[in-house]
Amino acid sequence: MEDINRFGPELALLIAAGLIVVGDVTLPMRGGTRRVASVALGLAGLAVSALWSLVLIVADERGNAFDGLMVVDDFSLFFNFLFVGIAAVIILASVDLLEKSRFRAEYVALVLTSTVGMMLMASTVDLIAIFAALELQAISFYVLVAFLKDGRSSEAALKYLLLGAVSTALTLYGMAYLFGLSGSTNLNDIAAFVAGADSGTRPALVLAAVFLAAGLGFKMAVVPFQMWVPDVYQGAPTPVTAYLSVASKAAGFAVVMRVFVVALGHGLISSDWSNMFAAIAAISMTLGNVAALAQSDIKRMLGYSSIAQAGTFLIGLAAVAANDPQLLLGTSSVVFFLGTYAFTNLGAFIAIIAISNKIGSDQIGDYAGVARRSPWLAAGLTACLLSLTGIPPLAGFWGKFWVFNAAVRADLVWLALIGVLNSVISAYYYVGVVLKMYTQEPANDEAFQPSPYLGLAMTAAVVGLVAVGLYPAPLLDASESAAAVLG
Amino acid sequence: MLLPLGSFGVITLVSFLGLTRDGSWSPRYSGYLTIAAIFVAFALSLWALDGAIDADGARVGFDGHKWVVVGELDVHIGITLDGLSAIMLVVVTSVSLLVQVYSQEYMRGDGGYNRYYAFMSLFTASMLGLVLASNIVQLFVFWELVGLCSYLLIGFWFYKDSARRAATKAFLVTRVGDLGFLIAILIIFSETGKLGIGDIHEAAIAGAVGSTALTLFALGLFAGAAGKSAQFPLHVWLPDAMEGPTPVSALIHAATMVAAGVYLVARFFPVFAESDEAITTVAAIGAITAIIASLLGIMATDIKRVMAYSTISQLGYMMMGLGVFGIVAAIFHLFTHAFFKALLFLGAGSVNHATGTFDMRRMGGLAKYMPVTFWTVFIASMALVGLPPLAGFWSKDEILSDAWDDRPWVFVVALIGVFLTAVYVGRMLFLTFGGEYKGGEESEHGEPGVHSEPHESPTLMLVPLVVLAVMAAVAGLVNIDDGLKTLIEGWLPRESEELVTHGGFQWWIALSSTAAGLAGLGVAWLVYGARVVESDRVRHIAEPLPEILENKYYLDWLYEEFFVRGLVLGGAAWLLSLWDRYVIDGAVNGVGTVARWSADQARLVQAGQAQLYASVMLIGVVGAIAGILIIDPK
Amino acid sequence: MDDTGTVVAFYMLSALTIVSALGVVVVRNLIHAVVFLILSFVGVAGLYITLSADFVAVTQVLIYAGAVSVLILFAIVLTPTGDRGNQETFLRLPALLLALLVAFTLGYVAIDTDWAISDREGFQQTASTIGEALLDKYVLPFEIASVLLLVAMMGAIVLVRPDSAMEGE
Amino acid sequence: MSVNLEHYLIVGAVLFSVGLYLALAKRNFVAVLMGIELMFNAVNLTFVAFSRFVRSPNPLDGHVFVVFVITVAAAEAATALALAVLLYRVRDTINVDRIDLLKW
Amino acid sequence: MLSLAVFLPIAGVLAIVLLPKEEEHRAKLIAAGVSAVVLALIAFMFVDYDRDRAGYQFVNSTTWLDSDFSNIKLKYAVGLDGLSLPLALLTAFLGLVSVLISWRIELRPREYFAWLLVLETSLLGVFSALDFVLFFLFWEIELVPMYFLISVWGSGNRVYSAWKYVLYTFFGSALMLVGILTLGFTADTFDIRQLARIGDINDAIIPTWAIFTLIISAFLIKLPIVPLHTWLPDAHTDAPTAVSVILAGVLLKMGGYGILRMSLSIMPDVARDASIWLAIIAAVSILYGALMTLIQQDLKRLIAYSSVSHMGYVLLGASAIGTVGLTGASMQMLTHGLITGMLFVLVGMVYDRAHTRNIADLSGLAPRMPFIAVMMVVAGLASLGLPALAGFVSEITVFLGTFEKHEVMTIAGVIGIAFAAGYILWTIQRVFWGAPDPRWESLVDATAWWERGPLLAMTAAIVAIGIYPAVMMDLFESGVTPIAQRLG
Repeated sequence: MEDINRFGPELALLIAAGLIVVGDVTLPMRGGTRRVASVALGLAGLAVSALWSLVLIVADERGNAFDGLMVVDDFSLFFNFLFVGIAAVIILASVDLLEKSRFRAEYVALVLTSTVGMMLMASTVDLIAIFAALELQAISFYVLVAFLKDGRSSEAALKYLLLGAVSTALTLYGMAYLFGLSGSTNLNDIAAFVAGADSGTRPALVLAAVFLAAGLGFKMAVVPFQMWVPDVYQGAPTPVTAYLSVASKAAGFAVVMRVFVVALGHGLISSDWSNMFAAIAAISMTLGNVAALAQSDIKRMLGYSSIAQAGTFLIGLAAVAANDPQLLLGTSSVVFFLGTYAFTNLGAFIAIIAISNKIGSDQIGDYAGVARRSPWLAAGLTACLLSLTGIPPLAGFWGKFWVFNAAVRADLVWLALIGVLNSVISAYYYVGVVLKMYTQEPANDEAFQPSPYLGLAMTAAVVGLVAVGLYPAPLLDASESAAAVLG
Repeated sequence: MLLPLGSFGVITLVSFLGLTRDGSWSPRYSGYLTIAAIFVAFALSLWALDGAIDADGARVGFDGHKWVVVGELDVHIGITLDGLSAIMLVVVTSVSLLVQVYSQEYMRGDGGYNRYYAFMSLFTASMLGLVLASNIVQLFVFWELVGLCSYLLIGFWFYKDSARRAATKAFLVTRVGDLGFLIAILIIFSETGKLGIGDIHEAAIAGAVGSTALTLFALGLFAGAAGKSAQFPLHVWLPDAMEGPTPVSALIHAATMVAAGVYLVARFFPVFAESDEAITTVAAIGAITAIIASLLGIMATDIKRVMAYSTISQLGYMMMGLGVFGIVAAIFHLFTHAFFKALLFLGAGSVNHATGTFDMRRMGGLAKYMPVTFWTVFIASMALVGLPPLAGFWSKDEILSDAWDDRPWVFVVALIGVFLTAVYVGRMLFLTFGGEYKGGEESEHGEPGVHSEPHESPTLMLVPLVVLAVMAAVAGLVNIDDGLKTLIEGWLPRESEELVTHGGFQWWIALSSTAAGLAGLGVAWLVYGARVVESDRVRHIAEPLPEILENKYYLDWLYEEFFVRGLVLGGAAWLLSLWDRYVIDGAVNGVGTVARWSADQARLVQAGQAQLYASVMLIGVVGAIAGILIIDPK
Repeated sequence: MDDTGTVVAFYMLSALTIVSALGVVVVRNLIHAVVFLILSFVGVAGLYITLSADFVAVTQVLIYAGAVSVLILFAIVLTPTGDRGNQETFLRLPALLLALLVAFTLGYVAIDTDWAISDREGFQQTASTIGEALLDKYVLPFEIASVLLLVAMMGAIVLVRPDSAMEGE
Repeated sequence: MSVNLEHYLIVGAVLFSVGLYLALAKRNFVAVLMGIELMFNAVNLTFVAFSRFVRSPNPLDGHVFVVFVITVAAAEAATALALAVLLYRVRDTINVDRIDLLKW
Repeated sequence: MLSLAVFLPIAGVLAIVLLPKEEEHRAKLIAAGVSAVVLALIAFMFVDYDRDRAGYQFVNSTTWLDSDFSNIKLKYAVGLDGLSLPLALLTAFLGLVSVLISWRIELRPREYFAWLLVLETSLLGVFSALDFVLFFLFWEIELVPMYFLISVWGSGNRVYSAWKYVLYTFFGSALMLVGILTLGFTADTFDIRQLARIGDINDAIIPTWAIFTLIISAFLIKLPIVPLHTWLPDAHTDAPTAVSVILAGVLLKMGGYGILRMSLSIMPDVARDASIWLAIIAAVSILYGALMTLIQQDLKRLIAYSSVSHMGYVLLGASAIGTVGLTGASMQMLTHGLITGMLFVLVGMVYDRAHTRNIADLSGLAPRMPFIAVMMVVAGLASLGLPALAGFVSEITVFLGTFEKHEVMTIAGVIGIAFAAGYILWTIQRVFWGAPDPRWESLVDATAWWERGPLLAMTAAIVAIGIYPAVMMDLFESGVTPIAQRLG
């Protein structure tokens, strides 16, 4: 019973997903009603899930479940809230998209199942369970990416699937080696082994670490596992792109933190993977930002930018092991940054959905004069882009601040320097969009408003952005207690 | 004793009243108010002089108000009242008073009447402040204000192209000299940490300042003085300064601007006296200035320019006097020169009033139309030449005798100068007042045709002329029993006082200088009066000197075309602007271009082929493993 | 694992597996490639048996050699005008190089690492133990896997079923 | 002559590489999928080999893992092949190197 | 009260944003009201500041962020001391001025005035922040309004200029962020008051000179120094008048303030070693800026380059690392703010009327616009360092303070003054004097209260400071004395 209780947040979503699909098939309803019902049910499921998580906190039901395969701790609870929140926003943002599809119930259900997968990625501590969770998320996403079923969407799905499958194979190979070395699939057992491992096992450990990093790097979208990102971001339905860029990435980082910090954090190869992540971070930031400069499609641009952002998160991870005593600072900075990034990128994508719906284009050039036609949307998008740039007092600034802080304290000043210089490069393309919206003449003067769903989602994101920017303490406390678990 | 400061305050206040109440304020009031204020200041100056005489010229000043006190920097505004400043006060206020009275008539009807009096008041006030300053920074403040006022007044008719140029030139050239002054201040502050004038004297005499620093300090001061007092090679602004109204020129040349430089050197005489190099420079520059300016005076055709060059050359005399340790003689000459030079300018103004021109070639025969003007100008001219018993004779004689005492070569130069002075003065007199009237020209006020028949100036303009003529005649007697000597020397520290030269009156020197003067006048008579010798022939013989002189030794060209336009604007600034645009901005934009280019390269990898992506991924994996295991095999 | 039978079986099965896999690469007909693929799967199943992993071996045969292969055949059949030539793309050489590099790396690591070998005998009876584990300790991943299969099913429907029926509603 | 862990690992490695080559170099998406399945097989073989040979409190966990991998691989294959059908419908081809509209 | 003053403009922004579109002309009234109240508050603090008890006053401090893992306590802490108080006053003053001279803005007035007020908050925040991170926060916030103000309401090549401004500044602040973090890590605090008390930093993770360089680079770009200055002429030229005023008047001072407050007082050891380099940079900037000014044809560009030159004096004074030099430097910031602000107001007025800023096109404007001409002469003279006006006081103090330490560089600075006289007088001569041009026959003088008022107020301030500088000087001295003592 305790197991089920702790599994409650996920269970709620699974039940909701089931109800949606079954209800859609069985209940006689008109198309529009079905859409609203699916959305409402999905949101209700998310709400229950969030409430359940809250109950777990209030009742202090933290602890292991399922024979130690899964834990409910501050780390997993943090990500529960994060993913549930993101999913809620994504569902809201997808309402317009669903108008055109007959698979609205399936869509909502897939969002929910992928959320479950990601929640489990953050809360499972056994390789087998992690693998299952990873795949649940991955397969849900393969379908979501292809959801438009047009040429671009399916091409995006093909690329995502092909690379995802290869990276899954790599991950599995790495997991196999970890199992072969430690004889266990449990992260804590592996940690115990790694802590006492002798140097004879180093080649296999390195191989396992790199293969795992490759598989998870695919999710995090860092160089050189980022190649799919621009194409998939561009081809996928925009809400799914948003979902990918925020949730999937965060889930990837959650797993990496669990696996690398808990299992590989102390001992033989911690400095190896720290160096690797540092290098990856530097390259990801630079490549992502530089490539983004030349983009004319805003989704593609945000794709490259998300690569750069992921590189920035990785700075925090590199800082984790580079300096054992400060281990927690790096982790907490990444967790914090993920939180702020969620608001920011979601807000940006929602604005893009709203704007693109209206102007019928994802080309940055077509954003000219949007500020005139829809001042609030433009202002919201501007806030998000500035936050991505790292301009205070928006949430994104604090994210970067803590990550760089962690880097500096881990003796990685060079990495922090590369990070800040990349912020400068990124300013160029982020602010370029703002510039288009504010200083150029619109093609026509017709004013427009986002749909109420999008407006709600947008407002939520921007309010979060500014609130965290002005008073980051609560989110910081949450991320610190989340990180403390991994120590 | 604070009253002179009070007068300064009154004048300053008036100046701003005059400015801001433009319109509702009858212009005449500005004039009256200014004159009244200056009269009070004059009276107070006399009172101050009386006090100074009682004190035998010693300092009766006191430190006044805190101005800037920061850390070791301590600038207090104070008043120095001693023999030197008392004399200067009297000179300044008296000449100023007369000039203002004269201006009432001269400037009548000018649109900028208010502005004129405002600037004039500020001018006089600044000069008074300069004289009274007890602190070198304070001195510098008023020094610059004097420069400012001259700038404003020279450019008074700002719509005239020549006026605006002349004003800017005056300010800039003197500013170059002021840099020296400023650097001098910096040197002395860094050496002694003091800025009070008395403190600096003490430090210099006590040897607290290194000799190099002291020399540099003195030279810096002298650079400032050279700028204001129009010493070679910074004299180029003064002739152009004629663009202002004539009374302004009178004030600038007699009592205010140019006197400031001499005053400065005199004020820091104890410092100069400690540095042989510095004082020699003063003497040499003075000598050069005296000669080259009088040569230029011979060639000038504009009556005011002649006088301007004469001023420069007389200032050269004063500097020479200081350079031979003859501080008494120099200040004495300043004193007498103030009167006769003011008189000359006012006379020139009067002539202009009558003829509407300053071009001597358009005048002639004015003696019979304007007797008062003629006689007063004649007295002034003879004083300038240095004929006894006029004021100029006594003071110039003293300089000559001091020079003989200290450095005979200066004496020789000075004697040549006397001769040349006489030549151009004679030329000026003959061309203007002798011969036939040649018609005059359009006036400054733009009323053509009224000057066909020249006439004497109104009384209000003549009164100052007469008063000044009297002064020019008798002022030389002041020092006949060393009356000025005690005053001028009284404030000096004992060590410096011992260095002062007192050549005393020597018959042979007096005779030789008079003879030189008469010879010069004679030459002038031959060429311009009796026209026995054709001026063209003289010119031909002296080739290429006249051409050099007409081009003013090419200094203007050197400064304006070569330094400013050529080197600074055309060279340095132009090069820098290229550097700015192409190298710096090029680098900035280049970063952008490089980034763009890399962006285009970076996206090429993204060729759209999924398996290519997977390959990159695996290259990364293999690379990472190899990297970790090979680079760092533990 | 010293008995000759096992050794011979290992080498033969390895050969079968790898040669068949290479066959998938080499043959120029996609249908033939599938046949080689099935052979390779069977070879792997045989290797499982040499490792006394009977349950896994059976699963392997059932799911891989059976279900997955059939799926693949279906896919080939459902894309009738698709390319049946089994050609390589322009990445042939780089991919070959990469594959060799990966093989070398993996092999090097496998050999270079000191593995903690146990002297345990082969498993006797794996199926029941695995079954218990699945329903007890690993019930969570088991549940996830079942959801996953549902998702895959749903996904397949979403992807394959056309949207156009929408107008009908 | 004996067969030990390394032998199996090397077989796995070779199988993995062959699969990788297929995945990277084959033109037909279905062939690519075959490569991926081979890679999964290689991993499975490795797992089972480890289960057999290494010290472990629960050696059969490796087998459990393999069961999951097989399940997941099947699900993934199903999705992938559905996608292939979809692609074939909208793009008239399942050649990976022709599906490259999204780039740069 | 200080917090109130800092954040009051934000309240104004909210009020403006909530205005309905039909009422948008009220935006300027709100902006003017808010900035007037801010000015009043700060003026009250200026008077109320206890000069006998130097140090930070009006302090509001509260913990804002407390990290468990890195010993970081970020504080929201604001306060003013002798160094920052006059600068805050200047900010509030120019804030009001900039609102007034924008009275006729018609393009999107709500946004315009809202951004102006945001700018004011960020500037006040920079000068009053007592926590280095808070300082950085305000420092960065300033970018956003500036960017919009230039790129939307600017003229000419405004987009490029806004870019250049943002990227330059952002580059500098990026480096500064790393510097701040390393410094905070080493010193275990971000509190400026504590940082200024800790001893020499020896065990930093990177060499202290590197930290120093990282931090000061932001300030040097902002100041700006040659060769990091090219954003300034562009930004100035293309910005709307009010923004040029703020930019020249206050924004550049952020750099100078940062150098004094952060670079010198927190890392005195390095500062001592670096002072000769700072002096050299300063001398180069002064001369380079002056020479560039001489050949400018655009009035705004001209003043912009003169700013480069004049801000060089700030750095020169700072490089003296003594009380006198530092006081001079801070004084120079204040006076340059007033003078150059005034010059930009005037140039803006000329431009509004004549629609050109090209010096060659303008001539003989004085008879047409005597008031503007007189004001221009006053401002110009103050700018060239004429005694009895504000500029002289600061410049001579800088020179007096610096000469002892860096003789040659100071002399270079002195030479810069001569150039200043050259370009100012030459400009006035060409633009305002000379024969009236018939083209400019119809131009009218500044007559409205919102045009004359600010100018007269600025003149009064310039003259007052020039004649009795002690009123500011004493404050600045009390502010920089602790810094000078640390530099010892």
